[in-house]
Amino acid sequence: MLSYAIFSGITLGGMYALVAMGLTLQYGVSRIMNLAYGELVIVASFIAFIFMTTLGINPIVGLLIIIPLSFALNWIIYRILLTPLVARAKNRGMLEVDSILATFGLLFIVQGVLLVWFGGNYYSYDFMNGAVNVFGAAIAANRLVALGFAIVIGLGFYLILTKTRIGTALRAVAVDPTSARLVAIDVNFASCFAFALGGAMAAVGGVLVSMFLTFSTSMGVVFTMKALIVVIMGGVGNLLGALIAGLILGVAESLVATYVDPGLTIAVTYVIFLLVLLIKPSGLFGRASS
Amino acid sequence: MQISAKLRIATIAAATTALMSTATLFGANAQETYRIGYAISKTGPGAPGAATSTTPNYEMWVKEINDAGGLKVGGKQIPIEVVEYDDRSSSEEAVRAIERLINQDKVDFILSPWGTGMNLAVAPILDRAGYAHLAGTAVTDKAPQLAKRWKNSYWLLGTGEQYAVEMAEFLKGLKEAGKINDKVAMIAVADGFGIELSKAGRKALEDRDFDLVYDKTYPLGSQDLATIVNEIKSLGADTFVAFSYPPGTLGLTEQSRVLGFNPKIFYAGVGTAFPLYKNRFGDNAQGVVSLGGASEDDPKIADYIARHVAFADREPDRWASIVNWASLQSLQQAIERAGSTDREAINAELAKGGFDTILGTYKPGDQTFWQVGQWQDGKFVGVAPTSMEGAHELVFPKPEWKAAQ
Amino acid sequence: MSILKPDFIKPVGLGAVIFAALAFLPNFVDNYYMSLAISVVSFAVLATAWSMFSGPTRYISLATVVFFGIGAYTVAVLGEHMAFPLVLICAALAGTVIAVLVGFSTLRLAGVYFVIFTFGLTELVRQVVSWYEVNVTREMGRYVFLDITQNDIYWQLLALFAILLLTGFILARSRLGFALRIIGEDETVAKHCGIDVTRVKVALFVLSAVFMTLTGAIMAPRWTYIDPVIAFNPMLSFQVVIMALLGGPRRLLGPLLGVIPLTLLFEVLTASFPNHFSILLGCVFMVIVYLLPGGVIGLYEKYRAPKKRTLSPPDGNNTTPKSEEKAA
Amino acid sequence: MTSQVLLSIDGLHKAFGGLIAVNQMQFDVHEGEILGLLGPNGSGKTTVMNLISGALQANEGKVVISGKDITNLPAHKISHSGIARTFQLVRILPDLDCIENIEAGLAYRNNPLWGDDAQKAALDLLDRIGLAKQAHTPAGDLTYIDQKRLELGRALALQPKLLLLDEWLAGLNPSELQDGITLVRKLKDEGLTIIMVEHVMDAIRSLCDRCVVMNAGAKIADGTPDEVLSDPEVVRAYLGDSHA
Repeated sequence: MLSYAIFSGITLGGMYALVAMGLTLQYGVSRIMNLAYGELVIVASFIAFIFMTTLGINPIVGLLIIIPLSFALNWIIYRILLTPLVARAKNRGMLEVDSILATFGLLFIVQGVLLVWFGGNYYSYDFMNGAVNVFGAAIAANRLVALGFAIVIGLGFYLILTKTRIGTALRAVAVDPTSARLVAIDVNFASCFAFALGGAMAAVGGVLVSMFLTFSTSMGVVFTMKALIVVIMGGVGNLLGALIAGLILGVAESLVATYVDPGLTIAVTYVIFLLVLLIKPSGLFGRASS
Repeated sequence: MQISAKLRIATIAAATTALMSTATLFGANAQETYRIGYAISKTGPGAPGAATSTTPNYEMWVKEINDAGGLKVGGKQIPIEVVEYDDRSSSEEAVRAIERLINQDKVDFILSPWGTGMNLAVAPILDRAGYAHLAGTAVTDKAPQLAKRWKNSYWLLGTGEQYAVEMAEFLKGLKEAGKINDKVAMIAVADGFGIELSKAGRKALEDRDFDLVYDKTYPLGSQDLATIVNEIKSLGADTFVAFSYPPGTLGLTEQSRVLGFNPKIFYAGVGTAFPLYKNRFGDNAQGVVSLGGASEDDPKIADYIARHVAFADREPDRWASIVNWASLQSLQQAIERAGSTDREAINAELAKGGFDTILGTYKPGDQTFWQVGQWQDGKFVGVAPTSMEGAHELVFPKPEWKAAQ
Repeated sequence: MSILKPDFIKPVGLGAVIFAALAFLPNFVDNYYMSLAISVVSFAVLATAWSMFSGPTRYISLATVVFFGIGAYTVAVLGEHMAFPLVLICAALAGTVIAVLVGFSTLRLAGVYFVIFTFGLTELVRQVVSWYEVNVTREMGRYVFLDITQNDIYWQLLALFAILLLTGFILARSRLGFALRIIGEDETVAKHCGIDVTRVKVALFVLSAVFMTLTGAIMAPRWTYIDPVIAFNPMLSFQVVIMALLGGPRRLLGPLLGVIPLTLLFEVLTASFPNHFSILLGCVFMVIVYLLPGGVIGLYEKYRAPKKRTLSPPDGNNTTPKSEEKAA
Repeated sequence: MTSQVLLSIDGLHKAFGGLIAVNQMQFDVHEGEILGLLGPNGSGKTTVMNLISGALQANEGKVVISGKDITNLPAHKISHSGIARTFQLVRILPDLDCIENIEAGLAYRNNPLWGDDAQKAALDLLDRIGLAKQAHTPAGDLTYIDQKRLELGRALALQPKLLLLDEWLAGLNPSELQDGITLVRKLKDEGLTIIMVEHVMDAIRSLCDRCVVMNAGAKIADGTPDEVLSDPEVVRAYLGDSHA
């Protein structure tokens, strides 16, 4: 029972991390508090649904199309919608408030468009639902795939960010855009790149999640909230932190469901989150704020 | 600061003019139409439910009547005109939208919103303004009292208790026939619906000497219920009852299949009777039990389903949609029987009942529909009350899950 | 402070006359306009109460609906067991207790962390209330059958708004209000001037929360049925923030200037474009953010962290305290 | 130095992460004296001021004023025990006018003033620091020196026993500096005890009764201005080893 609870918690946590990692880039590097993030996740879910049901393209293969597509879309969003805000913001706080308001508007637009196209109904499809036996626990294959993606993206980008030139540039922008500019880093480009990359990650999350969750046009905000919690808990801009925070939440939920009361699973998420905020506001792996 | 103050005033002015123009647009028109209004959750948490059980039926009903030339009222044919709003799944919006329909749009009849909360929020207003209220998607234990409190209100889906009792009674029969053991594992979504049903179910099952080996709730919106299923699997219950909502219903089914949890009776909640369920699980839906049901052998029902598919490009759900459709048929006949668009006269006709609908001879509020249904060969058929005409034999035990791709 | 000064009597008297006139509104308009009026007044109370705390301190709280929901729930639980005024008192007490707890634990968080904390708090409270109802009372949806008419609700809200404005008016002239302004300007200076910053903030947080709680309590009978999803709808918090920010949270009557146009605009959009409401609402938001920098951004400039104040000359469009007082 | 000890600091220690900013500081301040706190940039002077005034919490050590232990009390309580300060980067309340800036100091002290009394007291004080004419000007619109005056005025409004001036004379032109020195001397004559962090040597020589010199967080000299300024270790600290 315990090993099952932990393992299913890990797959659950992998999903949380997967959905959150894009936001941690968007917020951490580009400093855009993107409230429309969950809608972007859902858009990818719907695209995967169409691929699967009408075009007969398997969603994993579909990623090859969806990733560049969402990267481009997010690039455009940043260039057109967010650059003016970045340009006029005098400081980080102002950009935060501005981006909250602007992406809040974007949230409604995306949701409204989805609603016109897909209606309010629930959607779900069947893909890779076969059970896989892992250490004696039966887990759906699609969830393992999501977990795998989460780990690969989390570790992979952690390495890219820490070991490569562009990674160093992105981190420099995350820490201090003004100084980054002084050492000849193109901050605008880096921010835009990070935002688009985050958007592409969101799309990956959306595609994978759509394989095992029932979704509807109004569910985006659920993902935004989960992602926010994971991002803040893991430390803003820290992909590895997001991965670990996601796993912690997943395992905690799973353990509470097994040993305490499944009715408290969501409550426990928020309790852990609020405790982390109170004890270490910069997150488990965040830099202490000055 | 100066500029922005001016802009603000301009915004207010623009808003006010726009408001007044819409008011006149809808307020002053006198041509012969029967004006039907409704405010329903097009966005927010209630949207998926409304889009499944309610909105397509409303739209299809209006279209079919107008295609036929309109309502036949006293020798004339009056087309229906629709005023619709989005209550955004908020009680406050629903209240205001209904007030708008009554006072601004002055509609002739108001169709019900989706969900228990919304229907209760608008009920007193409809009652005060003298509108009948055919609450098509509210399950509440107070249904009988509510019908008395607001005399033109009809609580079409009845109480949670009736579903729970009917299910318990049905299970009792199986237990007495020695087909299932006395162990039942029950979970419910932590929402008004889930709690009412589980409360009634708990009592009904215990009264019939069942042993509730698992009795917990899960939070609204949660879809990851694998740990619950895994725990229940080890408890040796032949019967699994979930008073769940659609995302949870699908999640539970999926995770039961993955974990190979295959109780003899697998009862899942709202969403099971949705076409989505069949599309999603295909053959694996076979044998799954839930609330609702449809006499799909009945040509009227079969015809309704076919028309619904043609109109909305998907099947109706086999529970609320059917009841909703019967109530809409009743409304049409009530208007035509009254021979006028006079609200009082129509309300009086509605109260008399005796309408010819897909549920047979029907009076709004009648609970003469299936309380327990089961997926059998791609159809969600009624199995209880067993006394009802056309009751199917239960497919028992539930067949083994088939492996997914 | 002398209550009898003319600069006190005049605005208060004028306000009293306006409110007395507004109380006769139900005699002139139909139920629809009354429900619209209720919407305007309830948001006016919420946005003004929100600004009372968040305006000077620059804390953007998304916990509005926590208190609003607690008020609504108190009515659902106690409504049929005691007289309505007593229920309101209980609601205010419940709001106070929660606000004190939340205030002392969270007000040391700054910036976006506070925003997200209050956001999370809404969800937590909703989950805890759900769990409590499910496991302890076994009564999830609650019915509120009270003989309170729409007009009663309007009058109560109007009275609440009047009390709130009066409170705000007096506050602006009190030591407490002055302390809050100093904190808003520079928290470090405030501390070194002998102000117990935490206590002042908590006091204001509680005061603002009590008004939010009462709004929820007054509105509850309107819905007949209350469950946690209805009572704790996070959209409400966002709406309040947007309205207050648009109007101007640092003046007593500022939020009202955001509430009236936005409520009417939402109403027009809902009424005219039921199927495209979301898209249009989104566009309106964008327009506000991009095209009204004078109205919105000018205000946000004040939301920057007070600690970062440097010697640079103050922005020309900052309103002076004098004009703020005149606005009251 | 026969007068009583007003403030006594003992074993004060403060580290930021691995960096020790203040290391076992110890000194006394006597009633009515002006103590200069000197040292090169980054030697921990401002940190000491912040520890005394409660802006920072010490890791170890004691701060005692008039026999009362105020170590690590919150800033507003320290303010109530009779310590007022100005800041290295001047901190006025820019959107408030001058009267209100002073009232900020009057309204929350031990025997607070409010309403007409506060107004009157604020005007008196503005007059005393030479800002009477700007009473209704927003503080943000003042010139740099006037902002510094105003900040001092606010500190004085608190009726402190001990005044902490953190580079209050820095950045003034020669004539402003003379005005500033005169003002501080007047305060001393009125019986106020002052600790001043300062780099302006003229001011130190003409104002300070005694100086404490810090380097790398520790005290390296304590004595009259002339004594400490000729101390070889002080010279080394300021100018580096080669000049010793």
